[in-house]
Amino acid sequence: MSITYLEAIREAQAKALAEDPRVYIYGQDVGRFGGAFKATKNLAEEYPGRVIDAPISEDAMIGTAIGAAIEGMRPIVEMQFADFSSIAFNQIINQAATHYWRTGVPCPFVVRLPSGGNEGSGPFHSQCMESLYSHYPGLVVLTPATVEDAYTMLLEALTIDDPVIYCEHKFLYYHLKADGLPNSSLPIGKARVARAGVHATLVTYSAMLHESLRAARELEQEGWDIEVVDLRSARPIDTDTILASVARTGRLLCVGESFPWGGLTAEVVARICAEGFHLLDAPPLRLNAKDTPIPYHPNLWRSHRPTSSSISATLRKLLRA
Amino acid sequence: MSITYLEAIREAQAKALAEDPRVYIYGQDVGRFGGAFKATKNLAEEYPGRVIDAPISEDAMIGTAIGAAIEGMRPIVEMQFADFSSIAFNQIINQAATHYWRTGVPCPFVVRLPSGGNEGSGPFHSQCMESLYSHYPGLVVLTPATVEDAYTMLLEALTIDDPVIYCEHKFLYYHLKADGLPNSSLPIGKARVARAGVHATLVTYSAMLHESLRAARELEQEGWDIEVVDLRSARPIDTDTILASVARTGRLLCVGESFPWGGLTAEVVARICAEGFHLLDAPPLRLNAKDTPIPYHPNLWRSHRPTSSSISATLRKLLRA
Amino acid sequence: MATRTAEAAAQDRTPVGGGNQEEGTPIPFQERYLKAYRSSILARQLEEKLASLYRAGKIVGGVYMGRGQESFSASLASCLDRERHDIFGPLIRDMAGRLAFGEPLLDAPRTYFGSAEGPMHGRDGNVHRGRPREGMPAMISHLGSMISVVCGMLLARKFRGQAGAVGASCIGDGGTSTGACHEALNLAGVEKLPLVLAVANNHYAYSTPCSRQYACGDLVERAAGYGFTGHSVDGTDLAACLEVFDRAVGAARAGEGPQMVVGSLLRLSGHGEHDDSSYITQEDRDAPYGRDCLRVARAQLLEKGWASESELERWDHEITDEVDAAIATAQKESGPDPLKESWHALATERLNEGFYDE
Amino acid sequence: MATRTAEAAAQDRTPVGGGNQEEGTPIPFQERYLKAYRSSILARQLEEKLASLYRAGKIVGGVYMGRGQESFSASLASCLDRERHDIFGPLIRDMAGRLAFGEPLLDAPRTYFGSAEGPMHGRDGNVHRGRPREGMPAMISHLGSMISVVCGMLLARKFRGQAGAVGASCIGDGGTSTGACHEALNLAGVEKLPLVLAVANNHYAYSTPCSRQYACGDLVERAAGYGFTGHSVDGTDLAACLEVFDRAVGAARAGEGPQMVVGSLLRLSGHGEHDDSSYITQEDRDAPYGRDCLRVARAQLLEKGWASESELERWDHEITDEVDAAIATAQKESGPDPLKESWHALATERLNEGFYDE
Ligand SMILES: Cc1ncc(C[n+]2csc(CCOP(=O)(O)OP(=O)(O)O)c2C)c(N)n1
Ligand SMILES: Cc1ncc(C[n+]2csc(CCOP(=O)(O)OP(=O)(O)O)c2C)c(N)n1
Ligand SMILES: [Mg+2]
Ligand SMILES: [Mg+2]
Repeated sequence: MSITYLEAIREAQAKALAEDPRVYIYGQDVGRFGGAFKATKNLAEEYPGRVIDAPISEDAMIGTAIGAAIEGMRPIVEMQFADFSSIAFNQIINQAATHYWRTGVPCPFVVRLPSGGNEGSGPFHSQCMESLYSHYPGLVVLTPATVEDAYTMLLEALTIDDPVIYCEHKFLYYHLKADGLPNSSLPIGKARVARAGVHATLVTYSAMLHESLRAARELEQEGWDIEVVDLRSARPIDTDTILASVARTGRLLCVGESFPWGGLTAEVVARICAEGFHLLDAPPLRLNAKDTPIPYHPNLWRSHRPTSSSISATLRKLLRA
Repeated sequence: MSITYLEAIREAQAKALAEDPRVYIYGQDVGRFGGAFKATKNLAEEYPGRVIDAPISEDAMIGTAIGAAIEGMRPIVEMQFADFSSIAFNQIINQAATHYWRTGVPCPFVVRLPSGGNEGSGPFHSQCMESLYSHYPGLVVLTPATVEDAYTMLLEALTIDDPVIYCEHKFLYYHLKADGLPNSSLPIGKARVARAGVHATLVTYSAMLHESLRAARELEQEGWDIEVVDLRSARPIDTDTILASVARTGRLLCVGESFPWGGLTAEVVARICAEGFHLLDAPPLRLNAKDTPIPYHPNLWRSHRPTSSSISATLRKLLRA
Repeated sequence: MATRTAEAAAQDRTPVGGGNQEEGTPIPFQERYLKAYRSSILARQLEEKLASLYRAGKIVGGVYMGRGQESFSASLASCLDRERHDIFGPLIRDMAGRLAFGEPLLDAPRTYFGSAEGPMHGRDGNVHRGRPREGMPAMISHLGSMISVVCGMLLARKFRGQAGAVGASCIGDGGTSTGACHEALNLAGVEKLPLVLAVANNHYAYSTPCSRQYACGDLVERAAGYGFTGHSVDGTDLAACLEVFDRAVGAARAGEGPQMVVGSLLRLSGHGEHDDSSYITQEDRDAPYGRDCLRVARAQLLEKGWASESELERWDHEITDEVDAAIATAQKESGPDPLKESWHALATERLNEGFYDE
Repeated sequence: MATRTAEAAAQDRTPVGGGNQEEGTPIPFQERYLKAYRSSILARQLEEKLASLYRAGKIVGGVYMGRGQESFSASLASCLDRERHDIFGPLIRDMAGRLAFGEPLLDAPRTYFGSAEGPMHGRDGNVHRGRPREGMPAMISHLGSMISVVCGMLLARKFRGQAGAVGASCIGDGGTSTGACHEALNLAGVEKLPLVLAVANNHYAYSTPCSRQYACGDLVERAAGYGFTGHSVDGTDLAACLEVFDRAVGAARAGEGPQMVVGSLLRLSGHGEHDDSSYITQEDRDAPYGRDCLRVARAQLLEKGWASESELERWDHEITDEVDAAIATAQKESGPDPLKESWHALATERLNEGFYDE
């Protein structure tokens, strides 16, 4: 039996609904319709009254999740696209993220953000927002890159006593397949060495993991052995795993899909430079999306985000330095 | 005649209203009342019909500024506190920031964000948001640290054909004084060496400039000569000026007041490491606010943000490395 | 703040000058009707072509249709006057209104194909297009966000002393749930702006029925709370739509403050062409608001004697040719070249940062 | 969605059981009145003490007073029942309601002083306090944002089958302009939540008069658009307030859907104690809504024969002692120790990152 990244997300929600009476799902068109991407397919029928269509009110959707969470529920909020969470930004960063610290009362819920681009999705249906939310203390930000992680991290997210921003990547929804669902996994907060190597460390996450692995295979042809680290979560960052890798390779490239100013790749580089400066044999590099909104036309879109070929080119630069 | 940072902001707005018929001011209580901090004192009387009280609708305030801007006006929007711009987040990053790139039609306006903390201001009246907005392509983000810059950069902001996030620091409003208003200044986009030194480069901006200068004076007693660079703008970052300084000193500390994950200090460190790695004699360090919301109690608040003493301590660590 | 019913509106369906009462020559009702009708047919045919190109894999992303909403949209735009600096702020399903307002026919196909010649140069696509300098703001996706932009454009006109300009903004039943919509309408009321808000209540927001979207009987009940004059209309009835928008635009222009027109109709398509809309109930399809507005308009034209069957057919054919030509032109044009892109988001060239310049 | 006027409300001002009709013993009107009155006096005296401590430099940040709004706020809270899991979501000027709902008297001074013993442990201050586990969410500053939180708390009760719980949320005239307020009210209507929204129209938002805040005649006109039952009341009249909230809370509890109560009154203080509020017009001060609600309540008490002049005075003195004791206690307590702070924002200890751990 083969299962996609999207199906894994559905299965995790089904399991959570089945096993945890505190869980419910709130989001636009998540009910009978099963969600814009079918991540909640049949769940409304299987769990009547617990998978609920929301009005187009992202601010209030998160506000109600906060209220229900502090009362002991475990809401899952689906944003129709990650990009629309900008409407809920205030509730997320000012209300949810500060709640436990201010009051001592946890505020546990999961916001699912269908993230990342596709050809023709354009500036408002393509955004990656992990760098935005990770800036704020009080949030856990997950960026699963595999079918297994999509499943186990969503389930684990529902056991965490904090608001979790779950960045699921639309580009992986249908393409990425696994043979089945795992029973165990690394805990949230731990990065994974997705590919062992000796010449450079490539730190990445989410859809970029796959572009990075492709680039590593490309470089293998040229005699280079690249270690690829899948961060799994943007908040927290597993600095130790990266440091251990850089200690082996002496070189660091960090690749992300969000905008280039600040964000996850800058944070990784700044941490490694502060804590592992003497491990580095060459200037650490970053590769992010280009510094414009995300373009609609496939030609532009393919140039805007990092791809295996731009990653390979940057790796070559890194190895040459 | 002595003039404060706050008065300089008022004077710049008065001059803009006097000289540029495209300028108007929109914000809560900015009219007869003169604004929560009196940054628009008497302007409503002096420029009738052009300094307008807004309803409590930050999203719509920015939306109307966008509409007026694309029609050729030059709105100034005052947020009552920077923190409330979270309500306008979507309009700022998705509508204003993308407008020129999407349509070819510029969208020039200035949002004034009274930023930063004070004793007792708490988590929602103290935020520094330069790191948030700078992440997004299409915005110019200014962080004036001096009375002179507060004045000239606000005036220059109104000549720029892009949306400008003008982060004015409340902590400087009354304390910081100059003898008069300057006629000329560095252009936006250029950093300024606020203090020359040889042993380390301290890159900072806004209120942290003054804590940094105090720290530099403290270290001077200990025989260290610290170069302090005032970034002036978070977007763009004047990388060249920082590189030139690091080339002289070999050491880098970047100090900012926003939250520690990602943001301006990480971006500076990542850039300097990529472009000036071999100039560095020691691991580059960062110092930011602590990784929690901003506390109310003065004791906590003083520990939360960087101060001259925590900066000095970090400098000593940097110099020892 | 009296709320007029569709019947009341239908009763005094007399040819009025509307938008143009005070200055210029009033456009006769018949002329306006024909313009709206023509734009509607043009929109219907153009979108059907785009939909089939989408199904054939020639258009990426999605195609979003205004099917069933043409009369409502086109009537609004037909009551606007670009010479008086009016503004038309469309949303997803306003192809007909865009065309009636004067959007060049090529804009839509060029934007769908991502042509470098289009108004968005391939940077943005499908319905996310506009000509902001010509009174047509370019919508972003976030529903509700465009209304305050139209308010700001009206404020600019007020500052410049361009009195008499009217700004129209469009929203759906779902979009009324957004905070952005509320803030903008409240602000328009406070500023007494000459705004006309067209609410196309097509009974669904994607798959979500109105019962999960709002709890009042009729969205027009919101008008009073914003200090708007409220109007209701049968959105499938072109004559009724024209009449009510004529009145609303005229009132806004005359300084009577903002106007809200709620049209009842049905989305006769999926949310996008990827959506089979099987959730739309038979009850909705059979309801009066489920009628195809173009069929209604055709019958009205024949009944009024403004066109014969054969003329209607001829118009259809003429429009088919126009649409085919536009699509052919746009399809031949090339997309943007990523190597020639500046990859700069700021208009102020010197402030752009070069992240990947080598 | 009939809107009741203050007069209509005043006419049938009979002692009703309100919140408690169905279960438990109905609390007699007199008892509830006295509770609301006592909480109001307590709030007034407490805030006046806090204000003078602010002026003496003993409190940092600001002090925000509910002066003039005590009766309105306390009546709402007096109609709620914590045993039935009711919720009270206060805003800036709801000290009286907080006390009536059961907030410990020490919470306010402790929070103002930043005491480590307070509910916010010095991390947040002044009105930004609550006890979320006891039905009192802790407000954030961003106006409008708390209403949906109360909605969520009500949803949780619904999921848990705690039927009959009512949630109250408070907002000012200014706060109604926020998108957050709109989205939450619309959602409450759609979910048919037992929400009671108390709109304290004190005629100003900071310095901004209602004419720059909304364009309808009365904010209660918004109720219909959300599917709420609307009520209007003279917010300076304790008896009238109690009666109308009793009705609203009872209706919400009985499953009649969300309720909106708009009270007309005046902020008899600055926005905060730093503000001399010189912009409040004489006309407003002289208007019926400009009355001091406590003076009105005192007269009502005497008139009803529920208290004598000397009893009223005795109560004042008792309350002065209570307030003095609370302030003295809180002031003696120490603030949080930055060296003992964890500086961790997450409840999940192992996921906190140590940015400055050496
Ligand atoms: C703020 C926001 N949330 C979600 C969406 C995703 N979305 C796009 S269209 C749509 C439904 C819109 O319904 P309605 O406003 O009734 O317009 P219609 O499609 O029926 O014309 C949704 C939920 C969006 N565009 N904006
Ligand atoms: C979203 C938001 N914008 C601005 C503010 C700043 N602010 C605090 S109180 C206030 C006025 C509130 O007026 P109103 O809602 O009428 O309540 P009142 O103070 O009169 O009780 C403003 C503008 C805020 N708290 N939240
Ligand atoms: Mg709809
Ligand atoms: Mg008020």
